[in-house]
Order: sequence, then C-alpha cells, then structure tokens
Amino acid sequence: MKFGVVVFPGSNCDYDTFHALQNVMGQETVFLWHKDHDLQRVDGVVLPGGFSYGDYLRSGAIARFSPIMAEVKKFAEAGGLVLGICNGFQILLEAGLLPGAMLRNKNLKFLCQHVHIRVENQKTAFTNAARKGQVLRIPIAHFDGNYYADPELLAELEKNKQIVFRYCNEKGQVTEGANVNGSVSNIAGIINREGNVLGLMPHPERASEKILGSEDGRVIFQSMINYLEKKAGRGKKKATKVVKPKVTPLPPLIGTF
Amino acid sequence: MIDEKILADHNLTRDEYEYIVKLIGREPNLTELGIFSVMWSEHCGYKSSKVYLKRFPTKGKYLIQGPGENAGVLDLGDGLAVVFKIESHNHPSYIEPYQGAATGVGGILRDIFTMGARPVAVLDSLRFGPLDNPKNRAIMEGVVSGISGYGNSFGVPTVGGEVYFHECYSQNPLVNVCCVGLAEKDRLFFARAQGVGNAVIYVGAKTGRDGIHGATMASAEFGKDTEQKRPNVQVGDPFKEKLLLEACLEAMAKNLIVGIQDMGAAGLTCSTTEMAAKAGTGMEINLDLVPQREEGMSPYEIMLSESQERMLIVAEPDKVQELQKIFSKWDLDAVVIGKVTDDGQLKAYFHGELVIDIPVKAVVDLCPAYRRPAKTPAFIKKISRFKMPEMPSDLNQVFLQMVASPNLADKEWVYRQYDHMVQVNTMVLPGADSAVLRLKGLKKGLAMTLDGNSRYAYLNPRRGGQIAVAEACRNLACAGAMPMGVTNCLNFGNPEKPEIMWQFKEAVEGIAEACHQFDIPVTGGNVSFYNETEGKAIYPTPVLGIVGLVEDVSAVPSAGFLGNKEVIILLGENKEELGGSEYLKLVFDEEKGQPPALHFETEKRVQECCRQAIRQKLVRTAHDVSDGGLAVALAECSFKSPKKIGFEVKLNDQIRTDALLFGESQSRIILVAKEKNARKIMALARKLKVKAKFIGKTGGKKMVIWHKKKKVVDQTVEMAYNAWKNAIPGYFKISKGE
Amino acid sequence: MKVRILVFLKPSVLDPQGQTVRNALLTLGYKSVKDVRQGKAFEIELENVDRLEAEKIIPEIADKVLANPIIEKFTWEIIEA
Amino acid sequence: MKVRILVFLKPSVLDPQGQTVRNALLTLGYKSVKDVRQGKAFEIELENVDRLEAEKIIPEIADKVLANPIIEKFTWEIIEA
Ligand SMILES: Nc1ncnc2c1ncn2[C@@H]1O[C@H](COP(=O)(O)OP(=O)(O)O)[C@@H](O)[C@H]1O
Ligand SMILES: [Mg+2]
Repeated sequence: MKFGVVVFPGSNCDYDTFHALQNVMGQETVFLWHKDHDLQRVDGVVLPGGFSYGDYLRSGAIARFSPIMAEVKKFAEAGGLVLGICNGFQILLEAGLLPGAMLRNKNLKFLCQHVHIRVENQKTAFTNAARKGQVLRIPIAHFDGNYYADPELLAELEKNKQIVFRYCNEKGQVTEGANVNGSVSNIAGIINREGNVLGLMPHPERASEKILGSEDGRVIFQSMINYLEKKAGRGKKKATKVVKPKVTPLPPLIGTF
Repeated sequence: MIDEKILADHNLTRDEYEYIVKLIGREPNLTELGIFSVMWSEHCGYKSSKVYLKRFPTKGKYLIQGPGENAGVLDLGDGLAVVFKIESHNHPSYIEPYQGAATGVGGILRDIFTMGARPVAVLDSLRFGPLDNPKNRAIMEGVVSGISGYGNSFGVPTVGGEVYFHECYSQNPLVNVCCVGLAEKDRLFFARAQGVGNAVIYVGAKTGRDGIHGATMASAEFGKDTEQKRPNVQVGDPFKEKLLLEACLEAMAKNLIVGIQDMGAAGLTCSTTEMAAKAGTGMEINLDLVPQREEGMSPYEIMLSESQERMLIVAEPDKVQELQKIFSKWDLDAVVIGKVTDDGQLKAYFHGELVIDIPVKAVVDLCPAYRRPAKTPAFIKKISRFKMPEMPSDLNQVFLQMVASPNLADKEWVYRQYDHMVQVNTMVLPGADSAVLRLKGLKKGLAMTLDGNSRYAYLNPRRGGQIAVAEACRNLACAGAMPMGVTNCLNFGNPEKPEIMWQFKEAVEGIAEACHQFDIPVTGGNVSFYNETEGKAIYPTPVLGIVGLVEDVSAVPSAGFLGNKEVIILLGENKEELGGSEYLKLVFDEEKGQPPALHFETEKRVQECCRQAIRQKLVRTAHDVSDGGLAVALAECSFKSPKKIGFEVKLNDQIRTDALLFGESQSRIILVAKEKNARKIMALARKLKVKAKFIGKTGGKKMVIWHKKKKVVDQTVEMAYNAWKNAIPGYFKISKGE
Repeated sequence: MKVRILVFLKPSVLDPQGQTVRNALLTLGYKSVKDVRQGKAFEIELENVDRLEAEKIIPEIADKVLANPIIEKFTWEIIEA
Repeated sequence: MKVRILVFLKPSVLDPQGQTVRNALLTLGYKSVKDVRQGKAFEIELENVDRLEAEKIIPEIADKVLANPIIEKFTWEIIEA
C-alpha cells in the first residue's frame, strides 16, 4: 500500500512516521508537502506529530488552512483513510474532520512518557489487528492533549462507538490516575462517524520497534494495511512486496521533492 | 569622544583601547568600539581563560575537528560524524527563566547545524538554589519549561542531563545545554568566508534591538527610552529555528554553501569578522540591506543585535538564486547583504556612508590574553579537614532521608516535560547513567552524559575536575560505551579575583590531566565567568559532556533490576571516605574534607572490565556508584526496575557503616547478571586485575543491606520509591497552593 | 486602525491556567481574589480599511482563526481609529 | 468587582506568535492586516475590596505575578464595579 505523510512547517514526527511506515512496516511511503495540492495517489494519509506553525495561537489551528488540507478533506470525504497522530489529531479537530477540541494538559505541563491505552473498538480500519480490549503501551508527548467534548457530543461518541482508545492502567482499567492529561472520559483517540478518519494523542511510530521499548504501535499501522488490502481486494494475504530501502542513520531531507 | 565612561560601559580598559587604536591606526568610532568590545569580551574572546584552556589535550583517535569551530567533531565510522558542544545561558535564565533557557537551547542547536549536522540530542545541566524557596522554584519551573518549549517544538529529544540544588545557586542558577548532532563526515561545513567576490547572505529572522550590550553607554544617542527599547533578554522562536534547520540542511545537501556561521552572541559582528578572519579574506556589507524588525536602527544596533534564529552564509554568486528559492520554500528571508573581499577589512556602509572599516584579524585574533594572578583561597585550609561526626543510630531512617534528598531524588518531574523520544532513536531514556541513541540501520549506537560535582570542586577544584571526567566516562562505561571526546562548560565566579582564578586554573588542570589519562580530546566548550551576586560566587562548577561509542546496541544493559535471583557484583572497592559527600551535607550540614581519592589506573581498569562484560552480553543491569554512595546506587537499581524488584546485600568491609552505605568512593560499578554469567564476570575481573565481589542477590519487595551480620537497611521498595519519586514534585504542589 | 480581540474559554469549560494563577495569588496573600480566568489578547493593526469593513472582517477573523468556537468565545473593540 | 489585565510583550520584543498569526491572516487573504501582537488576558474577580484598594493591588499583582517587567508590559481596567 502507499502512504503519504504530510509535512507542515513545524512537523517534527514526519520522518519518524515515514520511518515506521516504510522501514518498519515495509510500505511504500511518500512525503506530502503542505503547499501542494497533490496527494500522489496514496491509499492512506497520515498527519504526523510536531508543532505545526509552532503551535502558536492553538495547536493545529493554522495548519488546517494549508493547501494540502483541502485535498485531505476531499480524500476523507471520499472515504480515504486518514490518521492523525498527536499534532495531526489536533489538526483534524481544528479542521472539523473530527469532533471536539483540545485543551491544555490538566497539570499545565508538557508530558512525555509511556502510557497505556485500551482498544475500545477493535472493529475499525485502524484497530482490526487488535484483540478485543487489548492494552497498548505507547508513548505520549504533548502539551495540549486534554480532549474536550460537551456532554451531548460525548453521548453521541459513546453511542456510535467512536471512542477508539482510552487511557488506562497497566491492567487495562480506565482510572482517574491513568488519565494523565485530564481528557474527558479518558479519551485518547476517536474516529469519525464514517470510520475512515482517526485521531489519537499517543505516538504509534514511537512504539514500533523492540529496541525502543514497545512494538504495540504497529497494531494501528497493521490494521490500516489490512483494511486497505482488503478493500483493494487482495484479502488479508501477503503484503505487496516492496523493496526494502536501505535504512540510514540520517533522515533524507524532508520537503526536498 | 571616547571617554572613560564609554570605555567602562564597554568593559574595555584604557590599555585595551590604546591597543585598538594602534591596531586600526586611528581612533575607532562608536560602532567600531562596540565591535571590539563584544569580540574582546570574556564570552567571545576568552581573555582570562585562554592561557589555561591550552592545557587540554586536543588530539585523539576519533577526532576530526577540535576547538576553534562552532562545535567539535568526532569520527563515528561508516561515513558519519558526531558534532557536539555545550553552552551556558546562566545570566539570562536568572533574569527571564523561560526565555533565557529557551534561547540557550536555540543557540546551541544553531552551533550544531551550522556545521552541517542534524541535532539528534540535547542534554541539560541545571543548578538551582534549594526548593524550599519560592523564588528558586519559580526559576526552576521557568527554566525547565523554557528548555522544553524550545527543544520539543524544534523536534530534538532532550535525553539527559543533571539537576542539582545548592544555596550557592540561589542568585546564580546555572543552565548549561549540550547538543549532539550527526553529519556525513565528508559534508561538514565551516565558518569561512572563502572566495573573493562571493555573496554574503543573511538568512532567517529579522534583526531587532535584542540583547545589545554596552547598554547604558551613550544613551544620548539612543534617546531617553533606551532602557525600554533594549531588553537584554531575547525571545526565542523555535518554529523559525526548525524552518532554518531544514532550509540550511537542504542548501548544504545541494552544495550551495561555501561557508556558514550562526549569529549567536555578538550577532552580525561575530559572524562577519570570524568568517573573514578564518578564511584570510575581508568582507563588505551594506547595513541598509539587513532585514530589520524595527524602525530607525543605528549601525551600532544592527551590528550588535543578538536577535535569534539568524545565520550568515557565503555562497557563489551564481548559486544565490537557487539558495533563495530554498529559503523561500521554507518561508524564510535570504538577502544578499554584501560580498567577500580580499583586503582583510570589514567594511560596512549605512545610508551610503562607510561606517565600519576595521581589520578582521585584529578583532578576531588579537584579543589580549591575560594570565591573571591566582591565589589559594584562605578557606581551603579550613574546610579541608573535619572530624568524623558520630554515626547516627538509625541508618535505616537516614537511608530514606537520602533517597528523598532533592539532589538524589527522581528527576522525572523535569524530564517528563522534555520530549525525549522524538526522532525515534532514544533507546535508553533519561533515568539511566547515560542516554543511548541507536543509529538507524547500524549495529552501533551513541552514548552521552553530562556530569559535574561542584561540592568536590569547591573542596578541591583539581580533584573535582578529575572526578567529573572520570564519572562521566564511568557513566558511559555503564552503557558499554567507549568515550570518544569531551566538551565542557566551566562555570566560575569573577576571574579578576585571584582566589577564583586559582579555582579555575586548578579545575582546568584537573580536567586536562584526566582527559590525558582517558585519552580523550577536548573538542570545545564554554567558559562562564562572573557568576557572582553581591560579591558571593557560586561554587566552582565544571560540567563535562562526553560522548561515547557503543559498538553493539543490543548489548546495552538496563539501569534497573530486570529479574529476581540475579547476582549483584560490585566492581571496585569500598573505602572509608565521607569528605564532600551528600550524606555529610544532608545529615550534618557539613561541606568539608577531601573529595574521594581517584586513582586513574584503577578507574580505567574498572571501566574496561565493565565495558568488556557488557560487550560479551554478560550484564543485565549496570549502574555506577556516585552521589549518595553504594546504598543509594542499589536503591536506584530497584527504583528503575520495571517490576520494582528489591535486593538483599551482605557486606563485611572493615569500615564505618555510614561510610560503607553513603560514602562516595570512586571507581565502583554495580553489575547484575545471571548466576552463570556472574562467574564469567568474576573471571574477567581477575584477568583485568579489578577488585570484584558478589555482594548479594536481587529479588523480593524489600531492600535489605547487612553489614557484618547486622541488618542496617531494611525498607520496602514501595515506601522508599515513593519517597524518592515524590520529593521534587512535592515542592511544586505547595507552590501552587494545592 | 487598531483593534483588540479577547478570547476566553467559555464559562462551561474548565480553565486550569486561570485556576493556577488564582491559587498562586491566594498563596501570596491576595485574599480578595475570588476567581481568575485567563485568555488570549490580540491587537491587530489594520490599514486601508474603514469602520464598516473592519466591523465585517474582525468578527470573521476572530471566529475563523483566533478562537475555536467549540471551547472559546471572543469579544472585540476598535481601540484606535 | 471585576478587573481585566492585559499583558503584551513590549513593542521592541519579538512576538513570534503574533507574527505567525499575522502571516496566517495574510495567507488567508486579509490583506489589510499590518501587524498582530498576541498577549495574555486575565479577568479577575475580587471581593470585599473598594476601588482604592483595587487600584493598589491590581498593578502589584500584574507586576509581580502576571507579567515579567523585563520583557512585558501590562494595562488594566475595572470592567465591573
Ligand atoms: N536536567 C535533566 N534533563 C534530562 N534528564 C535529566 C536531567 N537531570 C537528570 N536527568 C536524568 O536523570 C537521571 C539521574 O541523574 P543523575 O542522578 O545526575 O545521574 P548520574 O549520577 O548517573 O549522572 C539521569 O539519567 C539523567 O539523564
Ligand atoms: Mg551515574
């Protein structure tokens, strides 16, 4: 499958996400430049983490006006898979592709640490590789991850099973203590009603290799691949053979196209 | 027109002024004087320190570039180079903790990427006054969020560092930031204005009246609201810096750049004169073309502004257009402001008039160097001896008190605010002896650490310097890494005082000797003098940043216990040394005696043994014994254990129990291994003539230490862990009135 | 023309920043402080626009860019003609 | 009593946030935007204080807690008696 990772000015997990998709998951991956209008016929779009436009004003508030976002919107409306990680999630919220808003973490501090999240709905395009109620250990790194939804929206999210991940403890219990950023109802990730746009605060690309302490993040990427392959009619069979690129310690220059 | 007051405001002596007049053959105008003043300042010119810094070894097996460039460079093999450097931002961080610390990070990042390297890690060494004072808490809170605000946004992981509290830092907090970058070895860039006729290009943020020194002088010229107009603290823009990084690296990759230099301290002044001086050329610039943020800036202000996120580039004229295209793609200014000349002069025009015309060599290379008088301070004699205090009866209680002392307690409150994982290379996260980065696609990795102990340096600056190097190397050894090169930040008081100069000289000589011993070059560093308030200086505080090579990242051990019933081995020897210990300070409020002895041969053998054992994949957990001594080191292995595994240790050393538990004897490392491998480690130790013994086993939920058949420590891991974990956050809860 | 736009969290949304400031003030002994809300202030300089036009674009800018209507509300005024 | 305190960076101090907002507005076609400065706004509710006392403590609070006088300046007003 072919994935596109959008590069906004200030994105800083763009290469990390590219690395996870291409070098770890073995998928063809390209960067999509924010000033472009071309999605390069990708099967899935990922909005990576970082600080687009410095996160000045509000996280994700300015990036949503980028030319590429108009295309991402069209792509999503046509049923394309869109994943927003951290800042990408914030951008999806600001762009109205997902409902709700982000507030500053409840302790008013940036938080970088491993957390546990429970898969609340494993029947989505982003979680089909997970076991029911599986607990994933994935890092977070954000200042504004305190998800807000008013009571009506929350009820609606519940009703439509749009809450896909919740912060929990090691044992999978959704507790107050596990809710490090103060999100309403421990929400760590939600999906749109149509089921093709997902945003989450934890960084699966940081948990895709054993040497980094966890491989749980792969579940999300693998699910997307499964879904896309099935959709393309290739069944859950073998992934397309991509020539494994040579991995180098220095990233290629992002934005050099 | 240049009177004593103007000279004083510019920190120049009459003699220095006469020398300037001689060098340029006439009286300088005010702008020219300003240029000499900043370039000959302690910060840029190293007037008081130069003669001593020469003693550092600057050759080594891995060395590519030693002192003199923006950062040091080491050869990592596989066509890769490590570029690294440390900087202090002490004074600005006291005035405006958030922005002071943030711009400190910004500055050191530019030093690294100006050489063609992508910053891959930041480490920070922080020193504050005690936390029971709200002012100190506010400074710490501001500094940490400033570092986090800049580094996180820029996208570099802050992977390690140190935090230390002492009264001497109450009015003089120290903020030292070290950055490590990776580059292709044959694509390094230097600050050279080569090629007469080449274009001089200004890129990045616009110039404002930020941080202009010599402030009060000639206020007449700037009008009454000068003070208002010239804040000494700059505001950082990490977003712009990130764009600047990408644009610069892209231009470098496309071979569009001949020379490049960041505009840090002394901004345009420093970059123009240094680039020309290093290339043996001159430069001619038009100040009207410099992008300006404010109206009506004078040549003086434009040349001396310290606005952040700017670079100066020299490029061939026919490459300028392509270069500008790249910068505009990243939404940045790139403006040709002049050209390289062959006359060795810096010439600047302003409104059509020649306002600067001075030889760059004079500015850059002829700064006077002083061998200032040094004298042993009187207090040294008084503090060097002390009577061993009576041993407290309940050492088990003292143990709890120790782990909860802010200097030894968990620092997660700090590093949780730093993105320490971005770039997906951090395989050993903060909390271990050294941070380790994997290198994608390679078997090897990079280890790094920052270390310093100012109490040792206060009691005996020479040994303090030596121990700082030894401890940093030991921290690397605990990751199985070989030290490759050193950067250092020397934080001291006023060098015009002979006692301070003595501390400086001693510490430098100690560091130099240790570096010779470990055979590692000093590739650069930073000197921060005048850390004094109301005549009271900080303790001498040398901070060492050392990077090491890990041959095989899959062998790197954990910092905490991994399993039950594993064997705990102590490499090295417990001695009765309590001088300068955290224990003595915490329990008896004494800072006296001699810091622990350091024998280089023993130290090197212990480290080599540790390294070899790790490389042979015999080691599960490794941790050195440092501040707080053996008991605290063992406790840390439990605290950092994913399952919070306890231990039981039995010791029979013929020394005082408190010295055994909390003494800080050097050259000791705790290694933990499975039974079978433990025996192999012992054999290895015998072969390398390293003292080693089994001291106990891991397991259970308790931490138990026996001394000569007496249980002297007996605590549950949980209780001690909570004390350790909550000590620092506890202070911040109070301050919020929660 | 200079306009000022203030953006605050809606009353129904918890404002931890304001709360922290409040607690800090109480700790410092300012006992009369009952509540604090923290928001953002923008001062925008406009050129070549008349009042009528400003009255059109300012709320537009505020609504579209400066505030997130899900959690925030804004007020604005012209402070310099 | 309710007071409002606005804290902005001094005019000569770089305001990256304001600049970024300005650039965004220009990109969106609001060509009349010349400059944007972004600051902080505080609304503080006080109880049991009269005007005189408020006039004493508000600038004190602003100077000591809400603004760093080295880089910021503040203004304040009583918005509800
Ligand atoms: N300012 C800081 N920034 C990042 N990490 C820090 C900082 N201070 C301490 N740490 C981390 O906390 C751990 C403990 O620090 P310290 O007790 O100084 O270790 P050591 O004695 O081994 O040098 C280290 O792993 C260090 O990386
Ligand atoms: Mg250590």
